[in-house]
Amino acid sequence: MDNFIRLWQESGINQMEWGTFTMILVGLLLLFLAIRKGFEPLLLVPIGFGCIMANIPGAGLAMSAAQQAIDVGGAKVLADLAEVFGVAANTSADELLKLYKSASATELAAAHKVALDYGYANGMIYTFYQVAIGSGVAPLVIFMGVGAMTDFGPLLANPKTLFLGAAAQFGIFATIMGAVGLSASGLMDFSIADAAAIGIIGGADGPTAIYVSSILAPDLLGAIAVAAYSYMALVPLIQPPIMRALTSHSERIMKMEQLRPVSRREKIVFPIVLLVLVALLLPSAAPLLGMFCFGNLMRECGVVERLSDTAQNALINTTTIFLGLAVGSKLAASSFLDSKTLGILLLGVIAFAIGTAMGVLMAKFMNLFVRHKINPLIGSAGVSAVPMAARVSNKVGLEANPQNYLLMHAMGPNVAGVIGSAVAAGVMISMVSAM
Amino acid sequence: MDNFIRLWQESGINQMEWGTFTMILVGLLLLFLAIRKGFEPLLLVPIGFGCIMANIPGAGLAMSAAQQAIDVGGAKVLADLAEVFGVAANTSADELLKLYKSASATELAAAHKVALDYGYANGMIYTFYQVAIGSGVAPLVIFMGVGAMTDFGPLLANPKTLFLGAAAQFGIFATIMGAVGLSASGLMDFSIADAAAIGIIGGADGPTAIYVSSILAPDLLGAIAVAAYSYMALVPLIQPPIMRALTSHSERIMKMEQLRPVSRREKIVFPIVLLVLVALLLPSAAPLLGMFCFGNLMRECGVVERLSDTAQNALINTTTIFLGLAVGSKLAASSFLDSKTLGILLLGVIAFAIGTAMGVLMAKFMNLFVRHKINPLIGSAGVSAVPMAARVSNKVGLEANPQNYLLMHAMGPNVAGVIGSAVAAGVMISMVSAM
Amino acid sequence: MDNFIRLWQESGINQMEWGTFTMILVGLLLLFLAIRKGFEPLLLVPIGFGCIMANIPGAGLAMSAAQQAIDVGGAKVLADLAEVFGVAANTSADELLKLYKSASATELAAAHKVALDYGYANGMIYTFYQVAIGSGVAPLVIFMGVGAMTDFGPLLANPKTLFLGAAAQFGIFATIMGAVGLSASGLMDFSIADAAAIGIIGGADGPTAIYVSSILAPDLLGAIAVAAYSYMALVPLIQPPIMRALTSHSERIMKMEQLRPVSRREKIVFPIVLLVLVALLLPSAAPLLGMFCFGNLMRECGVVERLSDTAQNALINTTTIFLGLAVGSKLAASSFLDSKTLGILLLGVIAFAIGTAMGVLMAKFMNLFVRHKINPLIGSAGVSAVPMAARVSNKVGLEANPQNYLLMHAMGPNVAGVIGSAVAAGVMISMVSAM
Amino acid sequence: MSDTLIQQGTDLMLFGMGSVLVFLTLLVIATVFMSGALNRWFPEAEPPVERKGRSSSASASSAAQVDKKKLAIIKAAIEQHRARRR
Amino acid sequence: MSDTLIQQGTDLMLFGMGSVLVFLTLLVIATVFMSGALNRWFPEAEPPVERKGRSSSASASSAAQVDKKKLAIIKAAIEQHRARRR
Amino acid sequence: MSDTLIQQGTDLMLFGMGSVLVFLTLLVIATVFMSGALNRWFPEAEPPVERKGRSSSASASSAAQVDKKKLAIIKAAIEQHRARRR
Ligand code: NA
Ligand code: NA
Ligand code: NA
Repeated sequence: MDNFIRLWQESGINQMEWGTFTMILVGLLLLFLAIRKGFEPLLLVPIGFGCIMANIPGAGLAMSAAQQAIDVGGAKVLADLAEVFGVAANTSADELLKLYKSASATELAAAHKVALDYGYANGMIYTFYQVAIGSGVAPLVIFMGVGAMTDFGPLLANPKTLFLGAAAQFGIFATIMGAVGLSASGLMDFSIADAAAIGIIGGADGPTAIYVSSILAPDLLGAIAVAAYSYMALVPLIQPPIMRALTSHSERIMKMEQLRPVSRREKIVFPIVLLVLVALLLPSAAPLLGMFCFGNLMRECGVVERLSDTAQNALINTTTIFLGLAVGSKLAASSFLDSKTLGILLLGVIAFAIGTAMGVLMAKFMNLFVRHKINPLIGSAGVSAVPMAARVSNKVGLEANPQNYLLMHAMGPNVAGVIGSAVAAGVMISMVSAM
Repeated sequence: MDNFIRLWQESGINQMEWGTFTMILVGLLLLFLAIRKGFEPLLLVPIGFGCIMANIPGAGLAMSAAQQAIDVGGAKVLADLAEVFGVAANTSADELLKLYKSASATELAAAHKVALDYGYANGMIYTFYQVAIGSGVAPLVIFMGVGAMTDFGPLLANPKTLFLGAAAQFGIFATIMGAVGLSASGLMDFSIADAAAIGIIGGADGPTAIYVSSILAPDLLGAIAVAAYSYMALVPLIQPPIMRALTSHSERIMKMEQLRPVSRREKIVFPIVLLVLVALLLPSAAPLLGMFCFGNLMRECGVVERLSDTAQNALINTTTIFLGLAVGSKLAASSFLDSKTLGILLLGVIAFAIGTAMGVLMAKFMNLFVRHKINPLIGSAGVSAVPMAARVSNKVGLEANPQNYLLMHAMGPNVAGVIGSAVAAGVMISMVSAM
Repeated sequence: MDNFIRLWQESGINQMEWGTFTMILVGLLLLFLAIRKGFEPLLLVPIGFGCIMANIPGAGLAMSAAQQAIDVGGAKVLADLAEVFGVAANTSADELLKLYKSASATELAAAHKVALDYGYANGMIYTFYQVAIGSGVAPLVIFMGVGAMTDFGPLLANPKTLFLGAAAQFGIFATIMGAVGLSASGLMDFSIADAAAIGIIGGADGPTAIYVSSILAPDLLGAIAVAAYSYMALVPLIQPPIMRALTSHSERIMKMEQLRPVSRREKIVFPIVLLVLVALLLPSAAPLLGMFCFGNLMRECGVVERLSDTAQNALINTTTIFLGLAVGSKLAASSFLDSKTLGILLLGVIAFAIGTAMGVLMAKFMNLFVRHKINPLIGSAGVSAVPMAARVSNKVGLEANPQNYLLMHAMGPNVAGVIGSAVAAGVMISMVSAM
Repeated sequence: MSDTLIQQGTDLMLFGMGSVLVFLTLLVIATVFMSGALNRWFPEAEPPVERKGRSSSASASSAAQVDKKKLAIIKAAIEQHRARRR
Repeated sequence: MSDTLIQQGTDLMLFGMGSVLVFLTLLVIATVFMSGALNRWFPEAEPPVERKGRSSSASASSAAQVDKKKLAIIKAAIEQHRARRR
Repeated sequence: MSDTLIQQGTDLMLFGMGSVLVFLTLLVIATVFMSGALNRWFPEAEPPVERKGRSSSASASSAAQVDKKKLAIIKAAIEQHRARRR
């Protein structure tokens, strides 16, 4: 009988709290959006599933061994852990958890050993998080794969579209000001690192957002990743009204010159030029842009097809699976069900909107100077969200003029936006670390 | 001349002991069974090869750095290690090895550092074991791949076959009693954790068996994995006599109704329902069933084909290679050449036999109540051993009635058996940990 | 304004030193050789790119957390690190770096924790190096893949070609003497471990060279890997003059008997025989040859096609990417721009030349005894450099006699050379460790 | 000790097997309920066919009578194609 | 504190956006220069076609008019071929 | 020291090269013995053909005369098929 009581006590229903239950519903919602509505399914299916698994009460899949020891350990375990943190033996579990979260590396290692000795082990998804995101490797490997899938041809044919990709990054920085403002006005409580991590949602680039927030604001990573991927999926809803509001019909029907053919050599040399420029000017962006250029060079150089194929397939897929599950581990009730998440969701959509607007306005501004005019509709593609934003440019263009195919033209600012947000990420990580 | 003497002293022949030699023969036997007799070659080829490599005398491939230091280190090394364990400097190597095996996490870390300082390094297969099995990740990743290869259609068309999968798990629990009985009668010396790990052989599911024994009885892991995979390969020999003995000819020729078509939506929602049920009721089974459901959802949801493909191919194959080699590392003479192994082999076949019998009997029992009768031959498929057991049901059915194709019907209990043994595994891990 | 000054101070141009700049040029040169000249691109593209990334000033991608803390940390950080190493708090960064490089495992772990507490993290490529090469795993996994791609048929049809593979390894040992001589004469300063690692270049086998030098001389790994792969690419230039000089026209036009067909069983049993021989006689070669045989057995046994496919594709490609980048991390200015590198490049080409010559001479020597004469041109293939050296044999043969196809005959010594250098690697690691 | 061990084994058997049965019974109920609910309230408009990504298997069976010789030629072609790609 | 935070945010915005613009401007210059240099001094002899490894896509489009029935048969054959290989 | 170093190098050369020669000689012996034993006591019934998993290559060569145009069409079809699957 004792056994049944224990099994029941241990069962999910009994341990379920309101927050946990809500997070499981959030996970189901993410799965619904991904599967039924087609919201960036490659990431949101693993994230949604990881969210549910991380919130299974009593399973502790997203907890470290030490966290589990604190969570379910008896008085003796807690006393040993308290000794590690240098506090009284009867310190409460809640208090120990706080100490654990602010502990030094030495204390963490010691607490881990105590937990191991009592038979606790790191939860599965916690392990995935440490290996994939904590080490910083998974977003970089995905960026390498993205590089191996990216064709810089349209950008090389029309390099001035890089300016559109630059302008659209203003969404990132405006959002930082928004977050700082919310914080200054006392509505929310974001640090400058939090604000920078939230801003990167405006980069409209999943791996960049995960990379930056894993460094600057790991607690917000779950909400930021969900916001970034969700809004990327919503680009076809968010962008068109802004694009129409800022352009006249005559601008929208403008046809662009056909792109010149780009030679294979240009495509090979471009990632090297970009890497050298990064090396000379912006070392803080080197991990992201280095891996991106490396993937692209493997693609274009033509002599390592098998490496390029693996980077585009088995390797990026494997990494995506574990990255997604690991992101799910940051969707715990305690951090997600917070007013901050609302702020993140609100600021995220503003970031997308401002980025879109600035891209369009920059195109109009450039048209004051350049000879070969740019259809302002391709400016919105500068937010990245590859290839969705470019398709939106194309679609809105076709609405105005059924003969006006803008897709290839929009691919230029689209990939420029990836470079732009990686640059912004590097600058922010470097500046915030020094603040 | 000294050099030749040293090389000779170091060579395998000189260091070879009787046990090591026997284990190399065991490895060769496993390779023979796998390659020539087709015994589950995907696992037994790596396991057999890993067994030979782990037993190469003097190479220490399956040893940690500290074990090697203890094994071949001079007096100074041993004295330093003795200090770590808090014993006298002249403690013998054998004594230190015992202390090492029961050491705390802190002592292990310190011993590792001492060994590193003396230039010892973890053996290759030891590393594979730690990364693949010690972390618990490899069996889970394989389970994810198995989920991505599993079609729940036949089960959804006839959900009551889940009972067959449940009944067949009695093989697990009866075997636990057998192991406990052997222990109580003084013939063997199994702890309750050992008994549970041995029982799981009856689950007829490789990754589940490895996962459970890596947690409950790592020392028996090698023998348990070998027994599990060998008996899964022997299912066509073990099951038919039992099936024939427990059924009449008229039962065997019974035709079953054709399965109804199952909609895509049912297939998508089923893994989510299963996950939620696990979350609510059985958090201890969450890692295994969670990854299984995740793999299956990736397969069925239709929007992440590339992730599903990778999970079914590159990822599961890579994991299988390292898992197999790692299992081989637990086939060391000291633990395998023990009367316990005989017990495990004996209990394993009993587990399969009881599971088969209970599946068949449950089908006959259910026929007392249900309208659409079940051919009892598909009950035996409830042990899992996918897809071998289902094929055996089909074959025995065809013997009795050449028009009676039971394969699809048997796939239902077959995959139900996978769920059933994962549930049993979760319950056992949770109960034994608390004992 | 401060921000701009800081960004500028942090930027690459400002921090660039002469050596770093040179190394970036070296990386670009490697990329040029790989892409434009086809020098072993699968390895040299990642190595070249890794070289550039590792030398980006201020990014610290190839540095551990502690190295970065020493490099850029303030007085407080340095004082804390000094405490770890047990020196005065005002010890200079240069001094600390030296202490770090010779620190014990315990000190390293403590320094790492201090660095983490100050917010430093391991650089990306440093992480790749630790995981891929520091653990020893990547070269072994590549060796497994190479085994899975190797057809031992020609070798089995004519086993005496193994002697050619043995003779060509004299290049390795002669080079050791050369390195020792340079050192004894005071021109360079190589330890015996350095000499052995340099000698292995003569093995003409990339993963073996990386494996050996990661164990014996990690500081020289970059130069050794670059030399090994470059000279493998230069085999068509290095070998023919030597081959022509040592053979007469009548020898070169000699036709060899057609190879007998080799049965599938022989191919299956051969890797097992080789493994057993290694196990009995040469445990120190067990990691390399074990994984090689394992890959080959997976290929030949015919029952694990899917594992073999993964070993030959996704797995080896993934490993190659990270191995290459990781090798790049050892191309830092401080270690590469050293007279030792010149010595390594010089000794490397000598090693190839001597290996080639010894292979040819051994063939001529064997012809004094054997009935079925051997065309001495296939002797040069014994250096390995698979399959380039075999193709060179074929080409030089065709020059002398347009009907004389030696390719299949040369594949025998070619793969024998792989075995030979792995054996030499094992012997050297074992002997040097004991010296 | 051996008494306790047998006790523990019995506990494990009874409560373990019980849990398996209870859990799978609940799963049967949940599955039946799910299938009923989906087929009633969210029936698939089209008849339940294989999903898009695999629709080719349908055409495969419909074209199963592709004659063997043609198939051999195509296989050869595929192999050549692959060989060249490497 | 909140004053400082706004100050920090402003700094981040101004210098961050500035860096992005400056960097991408330099990239435009470098790209234009690179393309000019390559096309002038190292023009590709052949017209810029797709590289070898993908040339098959060219033949794909040229043969796009392969009739649908033939395609169905071939697809079926491929599926059979694959299914057998498993 | 330099004396010792040369001594060490000489040792390494002599014993290293010796080991390589001895090991490979034993391998020659073992291989010859193995091949003899297998071909004598366990001859393969069938002539040594390629193994099953790759038998398709046999049909590939036998059908090597598939005309080029047909191959181009098939390749195009395969590409279309793949493109659609994505
Ligand atoms: Na962007
Ligand atoms: Na089962
Ligand atoms: Na060699």
